This record gives sequence, structure tokens and C-alpha cells, in this order.
Amino acid sequence: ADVEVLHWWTSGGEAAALNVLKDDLSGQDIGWQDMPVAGGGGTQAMTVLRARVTSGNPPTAVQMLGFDITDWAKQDALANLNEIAEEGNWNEVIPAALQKFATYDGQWVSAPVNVHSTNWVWANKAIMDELGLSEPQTWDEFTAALQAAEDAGYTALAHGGQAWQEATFFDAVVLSVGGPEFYQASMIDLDPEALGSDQMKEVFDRMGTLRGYVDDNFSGRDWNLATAMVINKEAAFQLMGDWAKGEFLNAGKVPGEDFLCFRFPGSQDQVTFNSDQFAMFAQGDSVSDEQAALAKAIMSPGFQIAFNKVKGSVPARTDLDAGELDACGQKAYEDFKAAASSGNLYGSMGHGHANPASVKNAMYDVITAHFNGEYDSETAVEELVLAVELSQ
Amino acid sequence: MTQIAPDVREVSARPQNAGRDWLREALPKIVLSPSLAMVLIFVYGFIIFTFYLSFTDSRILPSYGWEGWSNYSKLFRIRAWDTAVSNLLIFGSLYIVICCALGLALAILLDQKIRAEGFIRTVYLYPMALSFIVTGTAWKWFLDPGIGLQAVVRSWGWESFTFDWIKDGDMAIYTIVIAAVWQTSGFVMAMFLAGLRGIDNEVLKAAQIDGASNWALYRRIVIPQLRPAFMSAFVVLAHMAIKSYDLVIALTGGGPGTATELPATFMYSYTFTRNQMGIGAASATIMLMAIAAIMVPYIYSELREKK
Amino acid sequence: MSSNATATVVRTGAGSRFVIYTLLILFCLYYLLPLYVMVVNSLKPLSEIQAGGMMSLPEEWTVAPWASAWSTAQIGVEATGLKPFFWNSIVMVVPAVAISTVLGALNGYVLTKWRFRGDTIIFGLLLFGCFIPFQMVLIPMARMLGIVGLAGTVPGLIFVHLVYGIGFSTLYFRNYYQQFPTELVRAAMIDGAGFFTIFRRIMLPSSGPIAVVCVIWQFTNIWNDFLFGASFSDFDSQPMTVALNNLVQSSTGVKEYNVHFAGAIMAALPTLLVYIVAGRYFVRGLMAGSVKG
Amino acid sequence: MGFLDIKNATKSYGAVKVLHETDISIEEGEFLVLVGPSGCGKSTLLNMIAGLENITTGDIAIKGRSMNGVRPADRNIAMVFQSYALYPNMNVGQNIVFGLEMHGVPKPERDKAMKEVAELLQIEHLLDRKPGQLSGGQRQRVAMGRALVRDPDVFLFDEPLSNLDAKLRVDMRTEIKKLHQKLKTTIVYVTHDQIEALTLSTRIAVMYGGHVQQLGTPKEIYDNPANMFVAGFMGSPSMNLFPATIAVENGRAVARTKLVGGAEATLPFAEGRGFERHEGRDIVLGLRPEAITDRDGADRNSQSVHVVEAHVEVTEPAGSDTFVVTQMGGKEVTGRFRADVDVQAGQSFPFAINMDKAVVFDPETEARIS
Amino acid sequence: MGFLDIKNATKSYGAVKVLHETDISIEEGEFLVLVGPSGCGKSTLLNMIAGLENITTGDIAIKGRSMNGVRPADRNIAMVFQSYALYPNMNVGQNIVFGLEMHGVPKPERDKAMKEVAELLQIEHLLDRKPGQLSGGQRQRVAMGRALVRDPDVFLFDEPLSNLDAKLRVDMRTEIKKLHQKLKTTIVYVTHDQIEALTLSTRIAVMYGGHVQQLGTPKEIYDNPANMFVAGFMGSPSMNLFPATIAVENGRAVARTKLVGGAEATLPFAEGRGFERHEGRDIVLGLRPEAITDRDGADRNSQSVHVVEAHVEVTEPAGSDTFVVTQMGGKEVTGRFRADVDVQAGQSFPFAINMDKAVVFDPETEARIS
Ligand SMILES: Nc1ncnc2c1ncn2[C@@H]1O[C@H](COP(=O)(O)OP(=O)(O)OP(=O)(O)O)[C@@H](O)[C@H]1O
Ligand SMILES: Nc1ncnc2c1ncn2[C@@H]1O[C@H](COP(=O)(O)OP(=O)(O)OP(=O)(O)O)[C@@H](O)[C@H]1O
Ligand SMILES: [Mg+2]
Ligand SMILES: [Mg+2]
Repeated sequence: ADVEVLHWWTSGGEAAALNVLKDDLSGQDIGWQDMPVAGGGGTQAMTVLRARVTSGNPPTAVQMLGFDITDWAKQDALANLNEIAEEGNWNEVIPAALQKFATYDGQWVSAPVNVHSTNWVWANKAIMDELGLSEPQTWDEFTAALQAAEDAGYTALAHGGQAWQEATFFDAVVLSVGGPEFYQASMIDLDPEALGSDQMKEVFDRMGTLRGYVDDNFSGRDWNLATAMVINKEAAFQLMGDWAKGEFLNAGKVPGEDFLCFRFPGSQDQVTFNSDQFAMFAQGDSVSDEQAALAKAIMSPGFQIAFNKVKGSVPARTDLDAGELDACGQKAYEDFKAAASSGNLYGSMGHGHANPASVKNAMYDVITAHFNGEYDSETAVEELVLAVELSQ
Repeated sequence: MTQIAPDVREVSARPQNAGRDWLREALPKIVLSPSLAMVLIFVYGFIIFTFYLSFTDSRILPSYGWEGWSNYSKLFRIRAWDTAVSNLLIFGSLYIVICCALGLALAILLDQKIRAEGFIRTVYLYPMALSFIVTGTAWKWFLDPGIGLQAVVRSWGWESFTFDWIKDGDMAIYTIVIAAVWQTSGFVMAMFLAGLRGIDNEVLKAAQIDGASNWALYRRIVIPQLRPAFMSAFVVLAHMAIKSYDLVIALTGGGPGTATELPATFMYSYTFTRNQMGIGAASATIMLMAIAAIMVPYIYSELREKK
Repeated sequence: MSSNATATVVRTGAGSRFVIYTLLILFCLYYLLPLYVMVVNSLKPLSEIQAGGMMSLPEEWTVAPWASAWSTAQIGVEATGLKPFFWNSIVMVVPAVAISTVLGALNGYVLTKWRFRGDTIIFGLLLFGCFIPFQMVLIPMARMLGIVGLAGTVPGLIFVHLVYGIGFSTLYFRNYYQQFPTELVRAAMIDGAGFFTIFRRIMLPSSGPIAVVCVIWQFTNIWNDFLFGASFSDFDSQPMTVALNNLVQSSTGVKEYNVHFAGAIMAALPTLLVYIVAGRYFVRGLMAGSVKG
Repeated sequence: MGFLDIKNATKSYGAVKVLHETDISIEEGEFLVLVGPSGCGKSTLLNMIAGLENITTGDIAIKGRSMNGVRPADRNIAMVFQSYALYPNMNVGQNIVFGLEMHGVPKPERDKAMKEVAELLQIEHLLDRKPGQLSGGQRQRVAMGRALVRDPDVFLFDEPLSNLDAKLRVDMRTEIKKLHQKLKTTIVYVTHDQIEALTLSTRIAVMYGGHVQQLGTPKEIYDNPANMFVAGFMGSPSMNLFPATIAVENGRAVARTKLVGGAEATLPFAEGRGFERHEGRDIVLGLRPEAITDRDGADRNSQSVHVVEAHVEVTEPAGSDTFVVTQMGGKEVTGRFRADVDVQAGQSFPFAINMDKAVVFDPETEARIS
Repeated sequence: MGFLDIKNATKSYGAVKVLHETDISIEEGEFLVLVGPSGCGKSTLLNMIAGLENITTGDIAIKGRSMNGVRPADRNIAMVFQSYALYPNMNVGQNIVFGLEMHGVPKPERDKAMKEVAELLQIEHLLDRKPGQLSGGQRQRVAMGRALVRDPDVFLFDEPLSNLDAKLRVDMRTEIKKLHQKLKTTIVYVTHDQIEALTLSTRIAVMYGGHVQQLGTPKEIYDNPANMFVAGFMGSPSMNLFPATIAVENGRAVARTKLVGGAEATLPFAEGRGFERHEGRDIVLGLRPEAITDRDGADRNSQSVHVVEAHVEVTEPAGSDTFVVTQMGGKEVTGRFRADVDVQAGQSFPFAINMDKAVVFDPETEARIS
């Protein structure tokens, strides 16, 4: 029999990674029916999924992010993977922060593939050397570095003006302003007081500061074009998830020599993440053999390593040998494991792992509007409270 | 304006071979009925369904918990909705007016016994063949100040040239207009050209003898006669304006910020990416009511007039 | 109404003719620019694009992006290029266009030549259906397709396009047939022709001009549709636009803009071809009916 | 009971009655012309005979068989339309035999019939052409061919000549006349041209406002119009109608009317018409243009020619005749003079008035007084 | 040099010459009718006068001023079109004064002119209507009003009546005639209706195939057609043309022709026409229908009426007259009999033939022999 997999991994590297999975399954005589729908970080795919499920013809397995999994689980649409999880000891090897999404109501409903961490800063080493900058450790050092780059005629901060990219900034800034508790209260618990606090105003002020270091031409730019600016020594820094690394590597750049990666100053100990998972859609009472095989294959150490090597992310399970990953990757994996064990692993708001889609998008609206100068910080705080209220 | 030709009516049935006669009489209606049924179910049924959903607590999928008007009250408190509505007003009116003006101007120019008329017409018409999934990137690049028009003009030496509307929240909606006009004005041109070709040549001769300059001739005689073409253009353009979704997504993705949000993108995002289907349905309902407010009187008058 | 398919009798002086030609050529540039950008960049190596010269001609001409987009580009898990999806689109578009045109013609025929009480209202209902936003019908339509068992099938997709295409095709044919002499229908009735015979032998053979308009309209709309194509197709019936989207919108990894542009042009070729081949009948067809409303 | 019987037929569209109770009955082989101004219901009546329109009330029977509910195709009629209604996509031959094809006549027979008809109408050389490649007269012939080939009980013509130019119209008129004399088929023919009506018909129904005003032979209609409408409608130039008063002079009824300048003309009626009893009554006098002519052109056989000097307002030399306009009773009156008469606008000139066929109408009811 | 001079004008579209060298000159106040079958170049010539078409070679002058290169608006002409060419978006009043407005005439004057014209044409009550709300005759009047208001040097009419029905056409014809008699403006008028040409004109140019066949007064054209084309084209029903041979009997020229059944008719010409010198020559004899009539209807003043017994083929009673068709020299020949004559198809009947105006053509060149 076959599995039909709905996903949005259509770039060369991603497809190569999926092929690992495909080959694994074909070894078990399970065919792979490919159903890619790219675009918008999976929003197109989610629309298609909605139509497919409504029509009673859901795909076998679907790539999903964060709260989408929970939402679908609430609809009773997902298959129960407990048996496989037990067999594979998923409870042990997968950090609690991920389990929050991979389980619902005590049942395993999805198999996590990877963990991306999003609070990275990417830097052009040549510019840093030229300006005599070292890795900034605090917000002030960071702004100083940005200022230096700007004074030297570079674009200080490479950025693409899309809502999710601005939200990626926002995650990091929230952590840097108020630390993990504030992040938890405002982004995850959606505490109106935290959302409307002075700290939040500070967050917006800092967003404004960052905006000042972005070139005028940022709006609508794809993230990889922003990365290219760093690669091409037009810009000094970029805030982006770990997938940016692929761009550097593809351009023949060497980590540590040509470019640097470090955590956003002020959030060195925390890791904000997003995690791609595969949920299995219920197609009868219990999980089908193919779904079981697919879930197992996804969780197999071989696949987790092989996949994340190409993808730039780190494995979702914490019990693997990272030797095959590159320098940045190994560092990331260590960070991830450390954060997981210290409770410093937080779902990224910008990537749908802090709160549900409705809230996330409502926040996007405010963040983007502020970033584009429509609101001042005070209005932004008010609007944020209102938007979160309306979206629940 | 055309007259409805007197219709052909079937003769009423006789008692004998009633079955065959009945069939013959009913045949036109039978032929029409699949289309009618499809439209009743898949348009009007769905409209009712959506209307119903707008009163429910539907989020990721339809659900039937009654919520009353709360979706509507939420909708009207969402700032992006205001933006979307006012954007549609700006975009819709500019788009329709510019398309008509440009289409008319081009049609008139092209009607002057132009040499390569066929070629030029095809050039003006082809954008209609392409979807914005196809041309979106090209437009985005072209409008991008960093690599597009602005950069090119500057590289020619006009250093102060600025054209960065797509990055400017106040102006971005106008870039949508530019691209939308690019796509459909050729089609409108074709409609007007057809209208121009339908005008009685003798009337034009009469106006020349009356001493009308070409300008007066077009303004006073020709353009007023193009009313039917304007009407058809209006239907097509209104329909495009309301449905403009691909265009916004490809060009600005609704940005910068929410500056180019339109009701269609708003509805899509609430229904599908924000999992607030109830609000999405409410916005769809409002949108439909607005469409109906414009189109129903129009359709009614068009169908009435011909009696 | 005396209609003259030739250009106007209005006369223009030499000076204004120069202005006219200049304007016409300037507008040609406006319309051709995006195409120019696409074509030029589809013939460059990626490095030239990244170097930033999007408006300049290629320094090194290459057709590799085209070859890649057609047969080797990564669309999903397989690096198949757009080739297989092209056929999917054809299989869907051809019947959808054909059926909706024939149905539109039949409806127009009934609504003008076999009128009955309430026909105008029915036409109004059909017409208003053109204005429904497609995003709205996605979910209920999916449910319906599921119920009748057409979910994820090509016939299902064709059906959806049919439903939402019928309004415009009926509009076109109705307006055209309204000017079609009713005496011909009457003559045929006296000659003994029945409902379908009149349609097939008398109406259809004279419907060329409007059929061209209708086919062009439907073909472009259906071929270019993404939303329905993505939502109601299956892994083995995804149309070209979905594949193109997968090619262009890939989330991470290097964006091969030259391949993207080549693919985009490729996906647009059939519609372009339809416009170029049938374009000269287009104005004629519009004249023949649809415009006079 | 005749060959074609229209009994008490009416037609309404919604609340509007476009055809009032109509009774017409004609015999086999007759040529009935329906004539009347635009919108009077001629086509409606014809379409009712053809079965293309429902009959609201009443009945239409052909050969004694009621046609209510019978399909047009089953009535054994053929129809020629004003626009000819040739199928533009078929060639002439196909056009002609389409009706036979629809009635299941096998191909060899169809071809034979087509040949015969084409020969009859002299259109053999056109059989392969499309209608778009034919001249008006040729199209007209093809349309007739299409009707002829069916060998129907009744031919229906709806203004078949009104799309032709003046010259061709006259020629085709003669051809239709000859065809009828040869084939002797029953024909119902609609026109608004009174000359066509008069030359072609054996019987004319003059219609106005959905009513049949008069049904009769051409001679009846022309010489004894039932009312002023019929009088004014039939004939070209139309009958002169002007106010006059009946008086009796020497025991003989005369009509008195005013000329230009105030003089009074006294026009004695032919004897035996009995108008004496209307003495003193105001009437409308009807005189055909050919009854008002120059002295030498007047009918030598007539008993009641009367010469009046009148002022000439306009002269219209028309080749074969010259039309001369004066005024009587305050109305324009046209006389038909011979072409050679030397008469100029502005002069006074003797008009010879032949009162043999003068008709008299009541100014109120507009009906003829006899 | 006349008021309007067309000197050696030609028109070609590409390689096709649609108007051959044409010379026409008319005086102020004349009414020139261009008549001819469809496609003969009438409209082309008219448009050249109007300035709507370029002249290929030659010259057109009005009042002695060459019009080459002068804009239509500056020629001081007015034109009435077949389709009336009313501006559908303006009301009647606006239509009428549009030309004045374009020539910068101030509003009060325009209004005054509009009133005058409306009164003249009796369309005051229509001034606020749109053309679409008018009947054919009313539209026609408005189109004339639009021309009249300009007070032009020359009026041009392109088939102004051919869209009207038969009855209205006759009425409007008379009105145009009256208007011309009142205003005395120079008029060039295109038609393909020979009756219009004959009744309206002071001068007729008969055109065919881009050539002017004959230019002359209506009487010249009707009585002395220059060739068989003109003879056949002018007059309705048209002139009978049939083969005959000239012989001399008792020193007087006669025409001999065959009747149906083989009998021979001998028709003596009027004296002094000098046909004796053509003795033995085969000719085509031309006789107008009104020259062939019943015995009593024949012209009493004519010297050369000759009675022939002939076979009647068709009779067409037309109210005022009856047309009777026979054959002579193998051709159909139509005679115009009085309405009352009792003549039936199939009989033999005496035809009174008036040879006064008989014309004679050469069968080869088709030109008239005199
Ligand atoms: N379908 C219809 N609905 C309402 N009224 C109609 C319809 N068809 C015809 N009429 C009206 O019926 C009347 C008679 O029309 P009909 O076509 O019989 O006139 P007609 O005598 O043939 O005129 P014409 O000479 O112009 O052809 C007209 O007043 C017309 O407006
Ligand atoms: N623009 C043109 N190009 C080529 N030939 C033309 C053009 N306009 C007219 N003709 C030809 O010139 C000839 C004369 O045309 P014109 O319109 O003057 O005829 P007409 O006598 O007015 O005929 P009608 O009575 O049909 O109006 C015709 O044979 C026509 O085909
Ligand atoms: Mg009629
Ligand atoms: Mg003409």
C-alpha cells in the first residue's frame, strides 16, 4: 500500500531529505504518493488540507506546525500513535516542549521531524573584522555594533519585510527585554497584563530601534534575499532561523570563517524553536500499517540525522550523536539539548509554537503595523492587547 | 442597445400523445435545469451556508455552535478589516476608472487605421492570458526600488529618481492598481474597440460635416454611444476587483504591514490561516452584500431595459 | 445597426498620426515590460541575476533554465520538472472548457429563443453567480465533492470549474444569440427541426465568433486557476499552476529565479498561444455580441 | 367552410390584445394578402397560422382540420420571411432541402426535388453558394425555393419583398404572381405595400390596430373602401380625402367644396347613387388621383367628368405621369396628369374630375356612406 | 462655369477605379439627382463633394472655389444620410444645432435657428426626444432639420428615403420637393429609385459602373435615354425593350416584330423621325408601358397609335391601372391599361401602341439611334 504525504518541502535540499524517508518506506514495500503544496510557510498546504479533510479524502500524513496539530487533534481528525510511541520510547527522547504539540489529551498524534531554533543572528565576519567588532553579548553592544556597521556604510541589519520575519525579531526582543518569564506570560499564556505592560512598550521601542537599522527597501523582500545581502557583504547582520545557514553553505561560505552565528543578545540561554512534525490522519479506527511504518521511519535516528543535516535544523530527539552535523549544527544541537533539560526551550510565537494561529496572526498584524510605522509603541501595546482579545 | 427578439413559443399540448408533447414543451426547461440546479446549490446554497456559518463558533472547520452576532461585532473591531474595506474602495474605483479610461484611449488610438493593428492588439491583450502566479514575481522585481525601475533609472544617471511605492504603506495600494491595470486594460481596450467598430460610420461623417473637431467628435458623439461597452467593462472589472486575490498575494502579500489588505485576502486569511472561520464567514457575508448592492440593481436594470 | 468591422472613418493629420504611433508604441513597452523581465531572466545563468542585473540582457545566453524547468526541476520529492503536470492541466482544461462552452451555448439558446415565464430571473441568478468569491465556496464545495464521491478526482475538478464558469459563458452566448435572427429559428421549426436539431444545425454553426470569446475566457481562467486546482486535486492530478507554485514558492534553499521565470513562461504558453492564435477573432467576437449587452 | 378558416381568433400578450376577434375564410388556390401599417398585427396573425404563436382564443383550421396544438412542422405549410431567414451556414442546395431532410425524405428524392425547384426558379448555378454570396434577389428566390420544395397546403409570406430595392421588387412581384398562376397553391401574404396587395391578391384583408378593417377583392377594396382608413391606405398616391357638403342641384346630388382663393367647386355625382337623401350633410369626399386629371387625359367613357379651374401648388413629373397638387376643402389634393401636359406650379389650371368612382364618408365615424 | 463644378474627377481605391472621369456642372438652385444601381459610385461621388473622400484626380469646385484639400466642415455644405446618422445620445434639438455649436454660433442664435427649422418641419413637439424614440419619418425630418439649420451652399442627400416604407416615402418625397421649391438651395441627391429621381430633379445623372451614362433633365432622360441601360433603368415598370426590324412601307418607316404564335406586328413610326434610312436594320425597339394600352385609354392627341391583337400572359390589376403582360420579339412586354378594362390572362386582346415616343437602339452598342 501507499502513503500520501502532504507537505511544503519542495526545495532541492528538503526534497532530498524526504527522499531518505521515501527510500526507507519503499524498502518496506510502501509507496510514496507525493502531494506538495508550497507557499507561505504551509498556509496553502493547510488550506488544501482543510478541503481534503472536509471532502472525506484526507492525505495519509501531513506536515504540520505547532498549534495546527492541536487544532486538528481537537477535531478528532488525527490518528493515535501511542503504540508506536511506546515502542520507540518517544516519551523519553522527545523534550516536553515538543511533546506539548505532538500529543493531545495524553495521546501521541504526530511525529516530530526536526527542531529549528529561531533566535539566531547571522553575521558577515569580514565586516565584523573590518570594524573590529566581536560577538555582541547585550542589547547595548548589539545596537553599538549595528551603529558601527551603519556608520561604515553597510546596511546594518538585513531584513525582509514580511510579517513572519518581523515576528521572528519580536520573539527575540521579547526574550531580551523580559526574559523567559515575560515570554511565557505574554507570548504563551497571553496574560493581558503582561501584554499591556511597560515591558511590552520597551519591546516595541526596541523593535523601532531595529527598524532604524534596516534599509528602506526591505518591504516584501524574501528572507533569502536578505541573507544574500549578508553573504555579499552588503549587510552586517541578519536575524533569522537556522535555515539561513543553508544559504551560506550553498554560497560556499564556511561557518566561523566567512560568517558567524550567535544567539540574539540577551537570549543566549534560551532557544525559541519551531518544529516540523508529521501528523497522521485517522483513516479508520486505528493507525494503518503504513502510517505506523512512516511514523517509525520519521523517528528513526538515521532519518533524523540525515534529514537535519541537509535541512540545517537539529533532530527532534535528544539522544543522538551529532557527530555528523557541521559546526553550527553541533552547537545548535547542544544548545537545544541544554535548553530542553533546563526548561529554557520555548515555542516561537513567530512560527506558531507559542499560541494558536488566530492569535499569532493577530500579533503579526500589530507587530508589522508598528514596524512599518503605522503605530507608535504606545498604540502598538494597546492594539496588541485588543488584537489578542479579539482573536480568542 | 438590442431588442429582445420576439420569442418562439411552443404550442400548447394536446391530449393525445401527451407524453411526447409534454417532453417537447419541457425540453428547454430541462436543458436549462442542470445549470440552474448547479447555481442554486453551489452558489446560493453556499451563500446561505456561509451566512449561517457567520453566526457560529466555527474555527478550523465548520462547527454549529450558535454565537449570534459576535463574529460581526469582532469583525468591525478589527482594524485590518477597515483597512481592507477602504483599500477595496480605493483600489476598486481607481482600477475601474483607469482601466476604462486607458482602455478607451487605446481603443480610440488603435482605431485610427493603424498599420500593425493586429500585432499591437495582441500585445495589449496578452496580459489577460497570464495569471499573477506567473507575472507576480516579474512585477515585484520591476517595482522593487532596489533592483527594478528605480535602480535602472538611477543607473542611467538620474540619481534622485524615486519610485518606491511598493515599499511605502501609503502608496503600496497604488502599485496594485498599476499591475491590475496592466493585466486587464487590454481586455477593456478590446471591448471598447468592438464598441467603436459598431458605431455607424455615417454618424461620424455627419459629425465631420457639422464641423466637429476630432476631439469634439469623440467627446460628444462617439464616447456617449459606448455606454453598452462601458457597462460590459464594468461588469468584468467589478468582478475582477472583488476577486483580486492572487494579485495582492503575489505583489505585496498584503503588506507593507496590512497596507494592501483587501476583503478577499482578509477573508481568506481569517478562514484558512487564522482558523477563525466564523469571522471569515462574517466578512464574506458583508462582502457578498456589498457585491449584491452594486450588482443586483445593475443586473436588474440591464435585464429590464431590454423589455 | 450597421456594423463595420473596419477602422474608423475619422481622419487624422500627419502630425497627430505621429503622436498616435508614439503613444501606441510606448504602451506596447508598458505591456511588454514584465514579459521582457521574465524572458530575459529566464535565459541568464543564476549568477548574473544574483549579481543584480535584472533589466539587462544576458551576458551569457543559456537555455538550461528552460530545460530544467521542463524536466528536471524539483517540484516535490521527485525532480520531474513541470512536464507531467502539463498533461494534468490539459486533461482538466479541455473538457472543462468544452463542456462549459456547450452548456453556456445551450443556456443562451434557451434563454433567448425558447423563452418562458421567469427566464429573465433565472438568467439574473446565473449572472450573479459570477461574482461569488471563490475562497468562500472552498469548504462547502469540498464537502459536496466528498458526498458525491468526486473528491480528489479530475472529473470533480472539472465539475467545479464548470459550476463557476457557467455564468460567464451563459452571459456571452445569451447576448450573442439575442441578436441572432429569430426568424431563422422559426424557419427551422417550420422545416420540422426540433429543439436540438435547431441548436446543432442552425445555431452552433453560426456561433464561431462568440465561441472564440467564450473559449478564450474560460481557458485562461481555468488554466490559470490555482485555488481549486490545489484544493480539489489529488497527488496524481495536480495541475500545472500548483506545480509552478511548488517550484517558485519553495520555502528554503536557493531560489533559482531563472528556472522560476522559465517555468512561469512555460506555464503561460498555452494561454498565450490561445490569445495569439485566436486574438484576431476576439474583437470580432466581442463585437458580435457580448459588448452590446 | 373554406380551405383556410380563421374563426374568431384573438391574440393577447399579457393584458395587451394585439389581435381582436378575427374571421377570415378563404378557398383553395386563393391569394390572401394581409396589408396594414406597421404594428397592426399582420405578422402576428401569420405566425398564428404557422403555429409559431399560440392562439389566445378562437380557432384556425386548414382543410377543415383544427390546427390548435399542431406543431408548425406538422401543419404542412411553408413560410418565406422578410429577412429570407436562409441558414447562413448551409449552401443554397442544403437550405432548400433542409425541410425535406427534417421530414425524413431520403437523399435521392431530396436531390430530385431540389433540382426541380432550382430549375423552376432558375437558380441551378447557385446551388453551391452560401447565402452570404448571393444578391438580394437571389436570396429571395432561394427562400421561395425552400418553401416550394415542400409542396405545402399553404404558403405563408411575411413581407418577402420589402428588403429589395424598388426595381427588383417590381420584378419579383411579377414572378410571384406568375408562380401563383402556375402552381395554384393557397397563399397568405403579408405586406404593408398597397401596390403589392392590389397586384398580387385575389383577396385582401386590410388591418389596422389589431382589427380587420375590410376583407374583399382588390377591386372592392380599391373602389369601395369600407372606411377612410382603408381609402387612405390603399393606392399610391393615396386617395384624396377632403371635406365637402352634399347639395342637390336640378334633382341631382352634387358635392360642394372650397378651392384655393375661396371659389367653390360643384361636383355632380353620377346618377343613380342616391346621395340626394343626404342633402345638406357634411361629408368627406374621396377621389383617387387618377380621377383628377388634365382635360385630355380624362376618361372618355365616363359620364360625370367635371372641369374645375384650380391653383397648382406643386408639380411632380414622374416620367410616365405628372402628379399635380392643389387644394380642395383645405386639404392637399393630388391629381395624376399625363406626362406631356405643360403645367407649372403657381398657375391656375383646369382639372378634369371624374366623379364616377367618388366615394363618400361620414366625417365622424369615418365609415363609407352609400 | 456653374455653381458646382465637377471637372474630370476620378476616384480609385488602390488599383480599382470606382469612379471614371466625371464632368458635371450645375447652376445655383438646381436639384441634381445621382441615380444608378447599387455600387455604381453614387455615394463615392457624393462623399467626394462633401470632402469625406479624397479626389484621386480632377477637381471639384463650389462657387468657383476649388474644394481640394478643404475640410468638410469648411465647405459650407450639409448632408443627410440614408441611416439619418442622428447622434443617438443627443436629443432632437441638440442634434439640429450641433453643427452650429461646432461652428461657434452663440447659444441664443442657435436656439433661434433651431426654433425656425423645427417650425418649418413641424417637429417642435419632438425637440426633447432622443432619436431612438422617433419613428422613421420623424427621424428623416430631424436629419433634414440638421442640414437646413446650417443654411449651406449645397445640400447633399444620400438615399434619404430608402429606409422608409412605401407610403411614407411618397409623402417625404413631396415634402422635399416643396422644400426645394421654397428654399431654392442647390441640392445633390443620391438615390437608386428612378421615381424619386424623376419627380425631384431638375437634372439627373444616371450612373453605371463608375461612368455617368447620361446627364440631362428628367424629360430628356425619360423620353430620350442615351442608351439601353438608361432606358431600362428609368421608369417603373421599366421601358419595354424588344428586338424588331426597320422596314419602309409606303415611304414611312415601320418596325416589324414577332408576336406570340408567330404573327408579325407592323408598327409605323411617327413621321419625320427619319428612320427610313435605316431600312432593314435590326434594332431594339423601346416603348414605355404607358405607350401600350387599351384602345380607349390611348392618347387621343397622338398621330401614330396602332392597334395590335396580342396574347395576354399575366394581368396585374394595381388599383389605378392594370398592367398587362404579353410578348413581342420574344421578350416580355408590359402595357399599362386602365383599371376597368376587362382583360384576362390567356386571352387575345387588342393592344393600342403609341409610337410617338418609341425609341430605337442599336443591339450591339446599345446606344440610341436617332
Ligand atoms: N412578444 C410580444 N410581446 C408583446 N407585444 C408584442 C409581441 N410581439 C408583437 N407584439 C406587439 O403586437 C403588435 C403586432 O405586431 P406584429 O409584429 O404582428 O405587427 P406587424 O403588423 O407585422 O408589423 P410590421 O409591419 O412592423 O412587421 C405590435 O404592436 C407589437 O408591438
Ligand atoms: N473603402 C473602399 N475600398 C474599396 N472599394 C470601395 C470602398 N468604398 C467603396 N468601394 C467600392 O466603390 C464602389 C462604389 O461604391 P459606392 O458606395 O459609391 O456605391 P453606391 O452607388 O453608393 O451604391 P449603394 O446604392 O449600394 O449605396 C463599389 O463597388 C464599392 O465596392
Ligand atoms: Mg411584421
Ligand atoms: Mg451608397
